[in-house]
Amino acid sequence: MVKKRAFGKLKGREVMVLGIIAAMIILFSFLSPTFRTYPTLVSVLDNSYYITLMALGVTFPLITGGVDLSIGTGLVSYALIGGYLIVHQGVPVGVGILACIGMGVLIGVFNGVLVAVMDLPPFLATLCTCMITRGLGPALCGGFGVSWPSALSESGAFRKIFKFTTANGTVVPIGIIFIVVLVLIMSFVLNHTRVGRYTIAIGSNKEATRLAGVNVKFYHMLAYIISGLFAGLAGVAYAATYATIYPGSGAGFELDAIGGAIVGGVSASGGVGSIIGAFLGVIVICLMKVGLPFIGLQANWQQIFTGLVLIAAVLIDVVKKKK
Amino acid sequence: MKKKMLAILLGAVMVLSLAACGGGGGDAKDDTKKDDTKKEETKKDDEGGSKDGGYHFEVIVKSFQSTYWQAAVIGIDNACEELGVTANANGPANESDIADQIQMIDSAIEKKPDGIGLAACDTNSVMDSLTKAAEAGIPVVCFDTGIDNAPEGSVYATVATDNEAAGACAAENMFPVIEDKIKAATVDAKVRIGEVNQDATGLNIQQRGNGFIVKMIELCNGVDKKVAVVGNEFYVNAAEGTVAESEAEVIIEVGVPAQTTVDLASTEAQKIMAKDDTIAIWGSNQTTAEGVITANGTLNKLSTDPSKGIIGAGFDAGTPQKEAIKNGQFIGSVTQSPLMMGYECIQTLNKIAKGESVSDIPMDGYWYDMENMEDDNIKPNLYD
Amino acid sequence: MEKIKQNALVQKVGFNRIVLIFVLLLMYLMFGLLTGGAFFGFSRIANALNYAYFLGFLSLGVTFVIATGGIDFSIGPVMFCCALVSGYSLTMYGVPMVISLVMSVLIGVLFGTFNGYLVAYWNVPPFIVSMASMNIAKGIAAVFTKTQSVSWPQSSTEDGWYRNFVSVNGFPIGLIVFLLVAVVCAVVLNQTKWGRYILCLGSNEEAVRLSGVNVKRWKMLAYIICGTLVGIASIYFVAAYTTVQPGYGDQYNNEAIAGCVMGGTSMVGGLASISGTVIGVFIISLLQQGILALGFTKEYQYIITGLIVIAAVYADVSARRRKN
Amino acid sequence: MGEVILTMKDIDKSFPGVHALDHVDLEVRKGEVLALMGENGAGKSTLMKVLTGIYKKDSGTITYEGKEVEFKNTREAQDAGIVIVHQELNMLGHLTVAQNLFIGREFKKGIRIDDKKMNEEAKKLFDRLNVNIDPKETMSNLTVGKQQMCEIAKAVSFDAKVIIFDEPSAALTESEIEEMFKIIRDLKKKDIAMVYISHRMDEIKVITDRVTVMRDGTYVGTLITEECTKEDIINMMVGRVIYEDPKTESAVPKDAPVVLKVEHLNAGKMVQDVSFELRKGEILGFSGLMGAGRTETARALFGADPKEGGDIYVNGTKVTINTPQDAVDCGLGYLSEDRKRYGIVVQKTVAQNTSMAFMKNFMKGIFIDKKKEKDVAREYVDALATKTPSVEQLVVNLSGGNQQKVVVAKWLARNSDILIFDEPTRGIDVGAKNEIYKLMNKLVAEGKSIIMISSEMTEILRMSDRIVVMCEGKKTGELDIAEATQESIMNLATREIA
Repeated sequence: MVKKRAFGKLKGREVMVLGIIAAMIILFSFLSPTFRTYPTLVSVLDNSYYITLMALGVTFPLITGGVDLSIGTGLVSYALIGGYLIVHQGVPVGVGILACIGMGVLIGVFNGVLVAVMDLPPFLATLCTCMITRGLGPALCGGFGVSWPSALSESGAFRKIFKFTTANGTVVPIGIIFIVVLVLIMSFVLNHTRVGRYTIAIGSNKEATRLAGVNVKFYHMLAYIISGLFAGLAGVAYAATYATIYPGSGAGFELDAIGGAIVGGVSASGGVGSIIGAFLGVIVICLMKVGLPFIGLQANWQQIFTGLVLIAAVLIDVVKKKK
Repeated sequence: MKKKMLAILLGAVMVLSLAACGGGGGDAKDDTKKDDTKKEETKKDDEGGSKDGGYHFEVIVKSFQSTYWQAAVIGIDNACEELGVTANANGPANESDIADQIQMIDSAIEKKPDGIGLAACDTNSVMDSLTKAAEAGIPVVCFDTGIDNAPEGSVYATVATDNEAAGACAAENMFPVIEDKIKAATVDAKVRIGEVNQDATGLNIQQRGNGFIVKMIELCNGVDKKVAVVGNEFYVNAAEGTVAESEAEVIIEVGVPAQTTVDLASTEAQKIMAKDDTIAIWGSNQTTAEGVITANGTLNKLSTDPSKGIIGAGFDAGTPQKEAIKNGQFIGSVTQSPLMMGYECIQTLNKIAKGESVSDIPMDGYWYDMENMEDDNIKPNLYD
Repeated sequence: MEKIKQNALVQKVGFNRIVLIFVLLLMYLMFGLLTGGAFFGFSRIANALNYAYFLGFLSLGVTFVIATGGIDFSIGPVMFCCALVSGYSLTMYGVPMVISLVMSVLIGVLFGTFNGYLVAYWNVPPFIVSMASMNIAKGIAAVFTKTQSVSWPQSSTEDGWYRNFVSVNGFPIGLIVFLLVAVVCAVVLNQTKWGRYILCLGSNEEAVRLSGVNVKRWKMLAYIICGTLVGIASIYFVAAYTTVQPGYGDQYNNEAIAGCVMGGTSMVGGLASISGTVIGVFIISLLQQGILALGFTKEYQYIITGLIVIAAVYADVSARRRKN
Repeated sequence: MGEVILTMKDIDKSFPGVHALDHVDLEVRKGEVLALMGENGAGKSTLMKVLTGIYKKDSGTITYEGKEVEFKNTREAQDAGIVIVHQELNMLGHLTVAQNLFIGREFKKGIRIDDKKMNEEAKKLFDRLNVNIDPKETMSNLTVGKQQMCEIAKAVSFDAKVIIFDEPSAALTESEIEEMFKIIRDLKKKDIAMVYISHRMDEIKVITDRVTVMRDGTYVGTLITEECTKEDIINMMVGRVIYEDPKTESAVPKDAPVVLKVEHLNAGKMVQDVSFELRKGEILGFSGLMGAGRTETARALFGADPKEGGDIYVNGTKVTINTPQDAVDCGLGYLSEDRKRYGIVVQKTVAQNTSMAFMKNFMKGIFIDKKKEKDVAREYVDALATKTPSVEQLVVNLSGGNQQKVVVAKWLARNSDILIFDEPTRGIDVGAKNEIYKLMNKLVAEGKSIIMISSEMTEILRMSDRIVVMCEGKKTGELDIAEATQESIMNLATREIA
């Protein structure tokens, strides 16, 4: 109880992940002097935006007991289409961004129909969508990479949503504000609105939820639409952070996001999970991505560690349940 | 009942999707034609009867991922237009999809074109396919990437950049800017030169990376400074004439991202740029160069003035790099001539088809910076 | 329709498989006509086959895992890891060819054991284990090879004999090996205790456990079988494509799982058909070849494969719903 | 007697191949509890599903409060005041009690769900029903009985005029059932009409006013509860008298060898220091209330769940049982109460299920001897009189009683001498029940020994030679059948609670 009060509304798992984050930061700072600098912090954040956004969205399907594997290839595909419209068709940047998000929602609806209406296993259905989105972007845009307008150009203002450079050259990662606001909003949605309540209910017992008179199909679908929407937002974030969108990439992004969510305590079998947890979990993954190279490990070690951390995170749950 | 359902559904979907593939695919083909081969079409109408026209070539590029290949395709189109031939370009989704590319080559051989232009993703894995092409009597011209040890009689000519020279070119142009700093370096106050290399996979990529390192070592030794190479083990082992890290005055650090994506490349770049003794950094291809630019978005350390920050340089072109040079983040970059390579590839194929003798065409890597970007011999190669 | 289904022969072969074969032939015919006959040649088939074997082995392997109600989508990267680690040992450390080949398979077995152990003995969800071992496989491969690609010996070299596994002078040895392995898999799945337990525990694990069966062992076995086949797949991959690069391999997961599911193996476990998987794989690779022959880029193949698998799964799901 | 609130007339409903309801009538009055009885498959649940809009009727009329109605889904029925309390608990384990109560009709403040108000309302509701449950507790932390109370409270909270209880007592302890009856009596006073579906004759006599009996999808008749006997009702349900008297003395000789001895078995809170003996040819009844730890004892004994301590002797030799595998090797067999989850593999054939526990015996080299498998399965199908078209039938297509027989066959094929029957007749209709009883008697006559866990007092008294009674994880007594009565068992079963 004392612990509960000390950390306000955070749950045990979230406190634990916070602890891990702190430990990692201390360890990395101790081992690498260059790590404990302001720019590194910014770059961890930079790397985390699109993954966090994906994680916020994919938490909903995960809580319903499903999964959305299409977000990784999806976000690249949406960003490609948005960029294509801006660069090659000359539409205003705002419209391009909307197109990017809109495509995400559209694929979300598609996933939702497959899973909620047609009753396909979510894993397989979204695996198929993953393939489809992988082909879709390049197919629509002629297969070439696209560079969204750069920060310095006139129409590149959208990049400043995430990063603002002051006159004296200091970089302000205002994207984090944007992310925190979204985390709070989605946390509210999950815990205090019908959408969230029914998402948890579906993950807990879909049939019972249906018998309670809830329009299960709609809310089940909505979980995937939310996931798609955030994949679209992640597409914008990715385009804003990195120079060029390359078709054919993106496979594997979803694993960072899903892995982060799971490290943060979202259950792979549904019903359990928090947005804050997912967010913190993603930070762990990103710290590893950015931090491990700093302490002198080759980039590839990061993958091995990510795998091990993921198993460790789940094993904690398994062992706890055994007790 | 169950099975009936299955039968009907599966059958229907197959038919539908194939129809969609036919129809939708048709649209897409139209699109690509509009983009890539429109001129070729009109040209054919005009000079359809010309004697040396009418050949058809298959071209297989590494992928359509980067705009580099877009430029190559333009070059191919230009040549087609001039010669009144047709060419069909295809490539895998990703430069790493070796397997897909081989299937494409075999598929191209099946079509029995008058020649094949090939930019191989991997030089070793295409050997069997090249043998098949030779057996089928289809001439192959390699462009962008040369293939050593190609089977006898398969590759007629190579139109490729000398990657080692191109890498060295970057080192040569970078060195004068940081020369003073290197001269001032001591064992206790080392200076660090970073190189972010695309994965140490393809031979040409290794050559390029090594070309830079070898040249840089040579230049540093020229001013009596000892060099150590650290980072990716492949390059560390490949480097000659180096000393242990503790004895060196100059350190060349090579970072290789786990995959060639911008996000991973930028992490590698950040790692190097965050170090206080880093004086210069080079990205060895379009993706890694963009990784350096992305990293700078956070660190803001790049400058054209060695006293103010880190000297940056890149490779290939693309909008982000061109802008980085224009606004003083990069001192310059090395471009190959994808456009010319594509053009020369078709020219060569055409000559072979006509029975003329051909020879290898080495292409240069050009150093470009703010001054010469608009020059006539440079500008066409600086694709977006 | 009912009459056809009552036919003894049809019942024996299985109606679903007949439908699949029909679909396969239909597609072949269609591609043939669309390409103006260019698709019909023998060399085209031989080509398609050479490139299909590795996918076939992956699919066979993952069939066992899916039969237990699990999933393994680390198979692609693990296959690359096998080929990279053993190939690097071969080219850099001079390990003899035979040992390298054995190593490939062993590494596959090792990953299978690792996955199976975590899934069976620690109850970690298969989905998570796949994600983890996918990362680990990529990481190990890259660390071991120092992020270099590895090219296996050409057929002309002394060590090139391993390519005979695929074909000798155009004679498709690979096909024979693949079908043999498929037959062995089918026998294991349907005629032995292993397969019986794997299928039963996919259907109702707890009931099997309470029958006094060591379910953990059999569950792990399914993953080990999968790992073994992934190891074999890696040999067929390099024999067809020579070079492997670290950091990749994901794309083959989808294709392998697609082939398996299309063949009628149910994602909820307990139902699996090896012959279905074999036909499923042929459909997938025919699609791949056909789309290439029509001159379309890879993207269209992704899209169409995705749609077709959705249709196949929907047929399966709706048929089962009807039954209940 | 109140006025008629709901009339169903001439309700007809067919599924492919089954005429589920054949012109059934039903009449419910305000302020009464109407028992709806019938064997499994008689059409009780189907009728209720037609009423609440889960199924669409083929013909017939439903008149509710004087108007003809047809509900499209449960939601519409709920809104009109007809609510079902389901047999399977429809709880959402991850949500709190209050969130469960108001799922689908949350109180809102703008777009925000007003959890505070929901908790208050839930508290009020529980106070009114006199139950003590914290609305903020997570549902999965409640006992099954408490969860059932929540279901009832939820039904009440709809301002229901008609509440249908579908086997509500199946999972409740005696005291919880008593508590539930109190609520039902309260509701009666408020003029609410209730339909009570149950197999338990005793409850029917206690709580209901009238009994409507169905058989094979048809309406048989309606009786006034007070005026009829159990036998009357059973006769209407099955069309023949099958009620049997309790066993009066043990059939096992006093000197029969002890085949299983369990000493000081411990496994968590539910199994504390349990010791007992089982003799050859004996049926040892395990009685107690729901949650007394009987199933847990059996599972711990069988190695299905980990145990903390205790010695087990089979035929006088001490054995170690850590996994079901060990248990099976010692000759034990376990027939779970939840067949579908723990007993059979429904998607496999009768033959495959029969051979499952003893594959070793069905091998020819490394291959399965499918012929032998089928032959053996056929033997047991005949011996146990399992009704199945063939041994290659998928078990999913068999009825509950026949599925149970397949599980028995599995253990017999394994030569298991000690069989643990956990609630052997749960969910099995009266006719099939008798067959299972006959089978058990036949097995012990052949020298097998049986441990039978049962919550039905009549079953315990009818079948057992000796009775072990448990309460809250402890063995509270052991009775010989000669001295056992309902009262003496109940005394022991509630000993710890007082």
